[in-house]
Amino acid sequence: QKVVTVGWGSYSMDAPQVLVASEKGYFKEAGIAPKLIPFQSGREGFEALIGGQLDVTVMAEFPAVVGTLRKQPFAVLAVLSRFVANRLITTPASGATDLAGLSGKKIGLPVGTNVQFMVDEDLKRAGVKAQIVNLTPPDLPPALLRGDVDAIATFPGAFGGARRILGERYRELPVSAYATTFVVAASRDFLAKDPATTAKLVEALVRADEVMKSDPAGAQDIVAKAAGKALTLEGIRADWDKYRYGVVLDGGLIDLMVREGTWIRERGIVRDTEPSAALFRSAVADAPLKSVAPATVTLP
Amino acid sequence: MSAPPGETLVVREAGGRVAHPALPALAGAALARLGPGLRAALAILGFILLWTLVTASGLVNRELFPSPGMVWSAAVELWDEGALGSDLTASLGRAATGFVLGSVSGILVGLLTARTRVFSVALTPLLTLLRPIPAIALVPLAIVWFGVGEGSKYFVIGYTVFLAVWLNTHHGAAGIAGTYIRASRSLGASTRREFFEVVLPAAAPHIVAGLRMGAALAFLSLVAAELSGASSGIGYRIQEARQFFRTDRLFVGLIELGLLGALLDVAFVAVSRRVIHWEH
Amino acid sequence: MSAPPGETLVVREAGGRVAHPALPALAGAALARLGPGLRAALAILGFILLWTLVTASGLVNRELFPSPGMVWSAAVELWDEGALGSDLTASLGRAATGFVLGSVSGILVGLLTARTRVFSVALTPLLTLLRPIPAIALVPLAIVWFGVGEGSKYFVIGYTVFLAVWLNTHHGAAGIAGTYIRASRSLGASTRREFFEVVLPAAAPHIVAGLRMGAALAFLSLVAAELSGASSGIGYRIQEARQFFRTDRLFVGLIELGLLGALLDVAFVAVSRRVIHWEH
Amino acid sequence: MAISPAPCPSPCPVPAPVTTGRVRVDGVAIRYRGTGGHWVEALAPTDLVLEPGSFTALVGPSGCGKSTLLNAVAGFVPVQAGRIDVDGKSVAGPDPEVGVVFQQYALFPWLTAAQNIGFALKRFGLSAAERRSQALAGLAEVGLEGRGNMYPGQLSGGMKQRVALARTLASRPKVLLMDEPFGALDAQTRASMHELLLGVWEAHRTTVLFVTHDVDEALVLSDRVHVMSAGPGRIVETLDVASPRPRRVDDVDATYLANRNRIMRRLRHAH
Amino acid sequence: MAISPAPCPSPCPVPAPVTTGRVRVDGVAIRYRGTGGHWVEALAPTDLVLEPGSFTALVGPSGCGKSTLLNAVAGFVPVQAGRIDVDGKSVAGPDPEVGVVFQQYALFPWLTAAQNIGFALKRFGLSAAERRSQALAGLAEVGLEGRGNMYPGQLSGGMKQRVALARTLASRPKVLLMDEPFGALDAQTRASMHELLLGVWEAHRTTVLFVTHDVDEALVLSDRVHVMSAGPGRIVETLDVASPRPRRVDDVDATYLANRNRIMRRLRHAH
Ligand SMILES: Nc1ncnc2c1ncn2[C@@H]1O[C@H](COP(=O)(O)OP(=O)(O)OP(=O)(O)O)[C@@H](O)[C@H]1O
Ligand SMILES: Nc1ncnc2c1ncn2[C@@H]1O[C@H](COP(=O)(O)OP(=O)(O)OP(=O)(O)O)[C@@H](O)[C@H]1O
Ligand SMILES: [Mg+2]
Ligand SMILES: [Mg+2]
Repeated sequence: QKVVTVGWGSYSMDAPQVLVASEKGYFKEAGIAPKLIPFQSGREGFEALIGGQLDVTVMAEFPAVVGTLRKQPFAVLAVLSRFVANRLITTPASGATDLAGLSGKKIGLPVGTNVQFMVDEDLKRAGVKAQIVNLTPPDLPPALLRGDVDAIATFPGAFGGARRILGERYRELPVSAYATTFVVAASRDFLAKDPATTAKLVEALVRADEVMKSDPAGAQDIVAKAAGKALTLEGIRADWDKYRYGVVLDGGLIDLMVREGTWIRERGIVRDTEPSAALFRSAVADAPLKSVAPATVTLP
Repeated sequence: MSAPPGETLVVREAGGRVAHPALPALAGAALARLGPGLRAALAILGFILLWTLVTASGLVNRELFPSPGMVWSAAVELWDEGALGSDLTASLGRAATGFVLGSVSGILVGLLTARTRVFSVALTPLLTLLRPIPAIALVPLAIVWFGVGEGSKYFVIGYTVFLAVWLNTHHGAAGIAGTYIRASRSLGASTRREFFEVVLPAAAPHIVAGLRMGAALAFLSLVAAELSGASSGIGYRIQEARQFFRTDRLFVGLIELGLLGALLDVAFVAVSRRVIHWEH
Repeated sequence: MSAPPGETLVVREAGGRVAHPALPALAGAALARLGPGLRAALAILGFILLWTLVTASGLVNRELFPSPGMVWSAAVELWDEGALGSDLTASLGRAATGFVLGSVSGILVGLLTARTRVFSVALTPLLTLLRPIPAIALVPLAIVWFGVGEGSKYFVIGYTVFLAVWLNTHHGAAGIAGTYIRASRSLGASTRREFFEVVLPAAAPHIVAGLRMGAALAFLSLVAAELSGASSGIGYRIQEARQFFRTDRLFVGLIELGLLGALLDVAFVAVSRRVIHWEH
Repeated sequence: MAISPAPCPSPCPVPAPVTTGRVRVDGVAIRYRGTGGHWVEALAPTDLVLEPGSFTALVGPSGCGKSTLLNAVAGFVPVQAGRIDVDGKSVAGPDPEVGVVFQQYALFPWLTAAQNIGFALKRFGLSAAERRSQALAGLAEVGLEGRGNMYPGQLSGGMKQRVALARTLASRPKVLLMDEPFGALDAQTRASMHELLLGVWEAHRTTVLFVTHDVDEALVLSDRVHVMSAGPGRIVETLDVASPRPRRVDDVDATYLANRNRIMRRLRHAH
Repeated sequence: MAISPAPCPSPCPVPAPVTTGRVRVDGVAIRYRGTGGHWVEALAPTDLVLEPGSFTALVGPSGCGKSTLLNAVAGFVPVQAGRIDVDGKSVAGPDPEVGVVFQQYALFPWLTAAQNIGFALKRFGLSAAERRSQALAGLAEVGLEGRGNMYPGQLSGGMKQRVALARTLASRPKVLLMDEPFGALDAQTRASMHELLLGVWEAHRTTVLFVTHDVDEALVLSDRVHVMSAGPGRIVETLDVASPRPRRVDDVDATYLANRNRIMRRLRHAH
């Protein structure tokens, strides 16, 4: 059994393939013993990957964009899911029923993340100016509850908690079609040293993905079991459709990375590299996925 | 340093100058007769009562400011989950390892900088610049440098412990009374004997004071260390509680930290009184 | 507490007992002749040289462990953005406000617990339990209780400052030499005069020591306070650098903290020497 | 360090008889609560009278209860039995009428020499300027002209004790209690302090109770010496010193020597 | 606290003449670097000879350079001019042949009384058991039988100084330097220490240099008294004390008194 260290967070819904493949024994069959190491955020898992502490990690696409711009030695192996139900959360007290209603108001979100990218893009599109307040995810709902901010934007996994805290005051504001794209990435070292294991790992995820499509209820049970008290089966069922699951590598990923890269560059903090499609394409290693499921690779 | 505890009171009684020797003074005299343990218990009981009253009054949102009863239930819940025990084991193990690493290096570097001018000149400015940098600011670097496992946690804890122990050891070993050194030399002790039989024990009270501070700091930096890459431990549990808005569980974590830290300190003082018996 | 700095060396030279009075001793003697400022500068230059060599050697990933040149460029970049100045203003303002709040309350509570038994009995156990709870563990509660604005930051900073100042004030005011009190009373001073003209100045050296520690802690808790709800400040900038993998900018933040903290301490010692002039 | 001149021009004027400052210690016994909770008998029932304007020394080995007795007269320590009167008024606590000079000076280090004396003057409700000028006059009396702005930390041990003496006198006590005031000074400084103290005493004529374990000091200074012994503390011998004043430490006579040998022998057997 | 008996049974046996422990101080001058960087003249060029087995006292006011001279002989302080020989060998640093007893005892508080003495015995390469028994014998010599396991913190000032004396003697010095060893003790304890010291000295017959500012102490103990004066430190008078031994503090004679008055007067004008 080959031990592979995997960076992991509260991704039960974002990347159920990992849980399903584990539970179904696909990793074991592939001769892999994944060791899940928990992190508070994808960012930290990515830091550990770069520091050589992890072989692969699960995260949203944003750290991968920054890492590519900063020329870090890693590669995206595959997209696992896309969260298509992003919303701003607000309360009746804000009086806002759409984005325009937030003009001149305060929006709390974690600065320097895909959430900020999402909100920025939407505000720009709607021609609305609002004040951004930097908050860590756990602080968002209490800040909204206290009225310190008028709306909040958060990561997919945090909607449930926000709903619980806000109770009947919980309101959602629709936002654009930005989909948080969860990927699995590997360090260049791991890729170079053990391409075969990488491919087997991706294959196990692909097999799990197929199970999720053919037997969603079974997959939901597995997720509920693995997530323990953090998620209920009902909650999982209710939110299942907010994700588009599928182990793929497609042009949409590159498009999103270019948009985010451009946005980051405009913010002026990372400006040494041109955020071109070619750059981000080079940060994706499609060989493993191509070798097990060539049809899912539709990169330009 | 402090006057014998009884004396001030005697003076006060004799002085008879207190304008209104009313409630506080009388209560004080009554309290003086209780043992210190009993007094502390009384104070804590009083505080819990106050806390209960505040939360029962409805003035505060109990989701955000839980009552003692809610906190107790959360503690029982954590106990039933087995989390309380495993958190304690994990956190104490980390704190202990970080403490040992930090204090051993702190003592060694402190003795070097105190007794050898070259090291003092080379290291003291750097260590002085490090002191205002909090452990939490080093967490990102720690993950990258020392890994996601226990390594980075030991680093973060050890770092704060090291600084405290170094500082105290340095001052202790640099400030040894000249007569001890003179006595040792004029009694024919070699440099080696001078170091092990005079410098070390003479600096020991300061080293132990540094270790005590280091033990407290190991505890204080635990939460920062467990912010990342941990799946158990009191710090992790506090983060988890925060993620799920379980303020009651968060309070359990805070109280655990307070109690453990205080107990540890009491134990440390008791042990060090035996080690540095001549100081008392 | 410490021997006059020159003396140990004299003894050593006179003793002639150092087995190998080789390089360290000679270098030490040479260094002794430089001023302390020059020595510190030399040490820091040496460290920067070492750092440059390590990063130039290619043994480390320079994105994760930037060279001094990269850090310097990042500092220039931050300066050009205007972030350096505004961060400083924001952080110093927060640290100062938290410091004032924490130290005023710390002095008041410390005087109360030291001089009135009822308060001592009621508050000391609670404060002892609070001490092992780190500021960072209170951030979630601070946000819930004081909002995401500056209030919660003042609370987090003020909390750590308070504990240090309280502890020192308490020990200082409780340990006043009995003869001062006796002298004051037998010279006919009232309780009020005794408090303001004897207890306060007699405790002042300890209070000032507490304030110094508090100032250091205000700085140390800045990063924890600015983790959330800030959009400027050194702590915020460190977080931002982390989000964008700008280790070089993160280093700028760390160095800012180190330099500012060290400078602040030097300034504090200089001022307090004047205030507590009779202690030197 | 110049020594102040002889205490009075010769021939000495006969001082007016002093009538206040009579101290009566009547069957006073004192116990302390020891560490184990049990009681330590510090002073067995003791009687003592200090005549107005007299100078009395208390000598005895360490721990025999000298300070305890003095602190009781000062009102610092409550008595378990008996009573202490000053001019017929029972002592209930510290009182500026009974001044104390401590071995460790007890000057307030945060105040200048003049401010220290000013501290004692505050109770008279003077203006700041009057306080200042009286404080400077007090300093001049103990030979410290021009030192008003110095802090205690800048003064030598002997100078500190002069300031402490001036401060205590500033509160115009009728009784002056001194607990080994010169114990921390070297022998030469001590000798000059003796001359100074006697000069000041001749001028103020307060009743003095002086604690020391230095027999020479007791003999040079006092009219009467009480020798104490420990376990529990009590007075074992009383001796009147008749040598004429002013006395000189560097020119002592045979009576002095006899007294000295007698007390020394008493002390050898007292502990 | 029992005082040890008279130093030798009477009639005293005539001690064998002592031949080692001759100290020669030849034109020794010492300066210190002051705070401002300029030099402080602590000792003007000074000559001094201590005969083998003699007991010499150095008296003088505070700051006159007594400790400086003693520390130079001990090898603690380098000399700027002149040289110091012990039995013809130049002093280059601390040496166990030249033992020192400090005012602040300098006992190691982390060692028991016996271990403190054992510290001095280590250089002889004895077994632990031999060290222990010699240490206990040393303690017995200073009247501290059965106190071997007590820590310095548990001993009174006088007992501490006895242990310190025993420790220094344990390293078998030819010269014994004592810097105000009894300055912190009360007068009664000091008197009993004098008898003890003289007894020990008669037994060991080391050369003793004894610094004090107490004239009585110097006269009771020594064969010869050097009076020092400050600014810069120098010897201003030397006086041989011929009174027969054993001397008793509580039974002094007229010669004693004459010497005492003479030194006292010298000191008054010396500072
Ligand atoms: N506050 C106290 N608590 C308990 N015991 C005390 C206290 N003060 C003094 N004693 C004890 O009372 C006895 C007499 O002490 P006191 O200080 O009066 O002696 P003294 O003659 O002044 O000694 P010294 O010459 O050392 O100053 C001693 O045994 C001492 O230990
Ligand atoms: N390490 C030192 N550095 C600078 N000056 C010193 C040092 N040691 C002593 N002195 C100065 O040298 C002079 C002589 O000091 P020394 O200690 O020898 O006097 P002393 O006669 O022993 O005084 P005391 O009776 O107070 O012990 C004093 O003026 C003192 O201030
Ligand atoms: Mg006393
Ligand atoms: Mg001296």
